[in-house]
Amino acid sequence: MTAGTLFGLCAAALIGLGLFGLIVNPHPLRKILSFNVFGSGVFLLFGAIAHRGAAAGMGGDPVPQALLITGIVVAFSATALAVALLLRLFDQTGSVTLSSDVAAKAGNDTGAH
Amino acid sequence: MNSDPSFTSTARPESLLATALWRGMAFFLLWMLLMPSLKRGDLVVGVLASVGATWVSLRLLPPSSGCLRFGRLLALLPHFVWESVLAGVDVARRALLPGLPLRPGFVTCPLGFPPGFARNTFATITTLLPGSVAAGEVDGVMVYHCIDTSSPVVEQLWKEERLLARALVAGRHHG
Amino acid sequence: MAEFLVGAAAFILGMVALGLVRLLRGPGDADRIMSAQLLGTGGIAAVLLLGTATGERATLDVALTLALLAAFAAFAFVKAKLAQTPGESRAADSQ
Amino acid sequence: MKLFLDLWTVVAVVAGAFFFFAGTVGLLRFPDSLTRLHALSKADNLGLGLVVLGLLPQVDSVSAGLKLVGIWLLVLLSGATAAQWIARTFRQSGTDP
Amino acid sequence: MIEILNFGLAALILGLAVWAVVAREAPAAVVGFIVYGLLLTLVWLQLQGIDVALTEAAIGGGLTGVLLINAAVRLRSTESTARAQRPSASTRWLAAALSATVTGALAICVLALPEPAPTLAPEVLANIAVTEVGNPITAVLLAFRAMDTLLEAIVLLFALIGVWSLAPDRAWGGRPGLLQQADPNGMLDYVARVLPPIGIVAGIYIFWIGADYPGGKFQGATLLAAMWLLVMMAGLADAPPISRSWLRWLLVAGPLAFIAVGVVGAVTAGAFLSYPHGFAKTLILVIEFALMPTLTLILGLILLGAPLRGEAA
Repeated sequence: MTAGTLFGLCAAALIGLGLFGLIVNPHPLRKILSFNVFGSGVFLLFGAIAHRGAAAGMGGDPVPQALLITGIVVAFSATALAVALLLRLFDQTGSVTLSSDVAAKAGNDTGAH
Repeated sequence: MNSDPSFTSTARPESLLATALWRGMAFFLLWMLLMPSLKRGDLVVGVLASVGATWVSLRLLPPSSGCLRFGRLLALLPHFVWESVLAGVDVARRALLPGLPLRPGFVTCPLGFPPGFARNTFATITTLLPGSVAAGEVDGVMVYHCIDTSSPVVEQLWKEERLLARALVAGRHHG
Repeated sequence: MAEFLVGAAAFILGMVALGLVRLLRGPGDADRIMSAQLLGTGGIAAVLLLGTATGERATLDVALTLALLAAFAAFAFVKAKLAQTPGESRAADSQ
Repeated sequence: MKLFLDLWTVVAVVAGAFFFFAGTVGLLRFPDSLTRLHALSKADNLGLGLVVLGLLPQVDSVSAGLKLVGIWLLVLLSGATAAQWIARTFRQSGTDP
Repeated sequence: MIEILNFGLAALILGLAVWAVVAREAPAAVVGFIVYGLLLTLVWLQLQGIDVALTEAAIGGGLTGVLLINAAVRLRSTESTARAQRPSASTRWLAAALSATVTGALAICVLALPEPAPTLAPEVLANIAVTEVGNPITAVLLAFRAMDTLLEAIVLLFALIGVWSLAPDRAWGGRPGLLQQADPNGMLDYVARVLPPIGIVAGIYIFWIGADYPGGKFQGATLLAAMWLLVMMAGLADAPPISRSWLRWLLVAGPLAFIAVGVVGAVTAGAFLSYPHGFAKTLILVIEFALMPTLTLILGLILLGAPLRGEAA
């Protein structure tokens, strides 16, 4: 099995794992973490395909590799924004639940004064 | 904080310019090591990087905070490399041979170095030596965690301190 | 020679990966950080071995980046913990 | 000469791998966290040092060799400082000295 | 031998991903994720993507780890209530089935990829001489797909504005992050004094070498941002108040220079972001030098989070 195929299959499994964690983990931070696993799986899949495109003396197709760098940096900024939202929610309400009735109750409590 | 005067009085007044020049040269050497190229553009960016690094280092570690004497530290290097090899062998023996004694605990070790750059450097170097990991300080006295408290750790540390006092010049004040 | 270096990289990675048992078992967070540190050092060794095996000089820059950021997570972690427990923090120490 | 240098590489890299092995055993076997810290801060730093020493004859230029040594020194600095920082936190939050 | 290494890496990565998803406590999961990022760096090396490996080492191993571990420790008290809200067994089975289906479908796609693989590498090689840069990745990022890179810089800026806009009203315009206490005898202080100058030289080197060899502005800027964060973490410098005009100008300088070069291209070479003949390398360098401080500031500030303190603090 070539490295491209092996890590391509590995990437497919990572995407599944990340998706699973994104759905079943109730804590938002764990959802962010799962989302990052999901994202790295997508990047790895992209990278495996780039690796198969090795030609003209290059180890891989440079176009997807360059887009991967863009992708990693954008994924980082999305993660940072999500974490900032989460910490703000925590500072405001003292909890991080995404369940709407609990959140509404907490919001009313802080809105009262 | 009563420190042995012999550790502070040796600090000769370093002029800002001389320190800046020395450090700038060191950073440029680092650049040449990373990028051994003599093209004009590469050299210009290298000089810019060294100037930036020197400026930051002068702000973070002003000359008054103490200095290293590189030549003397280099002369001590074989000794410390050998000691850290012994440290690795020591830990490996204790990990792999179940029969060896393991008496972990804390010891306090009063040092002549005043708090600051020189003492932190000493603590970092001694953390790599056999049997001791520096673990902060209590009331200004260094505390070490030892893997075997029955061995003469403090005497060993004092010996290293005397050696290092030649290479590390403590600053006039904290930082 | 390249074959030997790759083998050594695989062996070292396998060894430090065993240390990940500490990541699973803990008991404390500090033990987990320690196993991450161990893997960081082993990972740098593996990068150096693989880079030398392939003769690709740029891998040295990857190792350099890893080395500069090696203890970053450990520092951030301890810092965050200290910020969480203001009572017992540095009061005992630096008077 | 080539044979001698290759032999040097093999010996040093194998010795380095051995210290990684010892560090892992220490991390798994030592009874408390602070003792485990010793295994971490000494054995595998030495392991990396020996690997670097072994790779020196295999690189093509002096600057690449110095870069290898520089990477090792950076890891030593961050390893030793992180170990002290963890040890101090332990001492303050856990048992008394 | 290389197969053993690759299989081991794949197995380790999968194991750590499982750990990051299922571990009981968030800090433990985050430490697992940091190790995962480090191993991904090795995978990128095995896939011949050294530029990507550098990015992963800097961002995946460095900045993301710091961001997540900080959040995990701060949110520790919320974990037990969250655990009580675990979805029902049927939901979990459904999620598992869905994930397995996605994985299966992707795996089939991976195995059915066309042979020989389509690639743009020859095209890049044929046209790289026009750009006068030696690193094909940099050529793609700043010449062939420059629009993506411009939009990326703008996305980063928007993310930072998003983070800032989460500030409480009283702290708007103030300093981001918590005030860090300086601890002059501590080890963090020591590292934060010794390491940053070395990191600056290394970061600028990684940035500069990117024109011809693996490296570039993102990786270099990440290193510089990490050093800046280290100094701020140790309490040796405070974050600037976000209302400062020099800060805001620097934040938009990179994208503005990029757009300006694009407009120059539209006038002289007939299309937005195309470079007039013979000036490609100069203009690429202009963009790179303008983007470098912008990226460093954005990456550092985005990690600090929303402003929480007034200017005086």
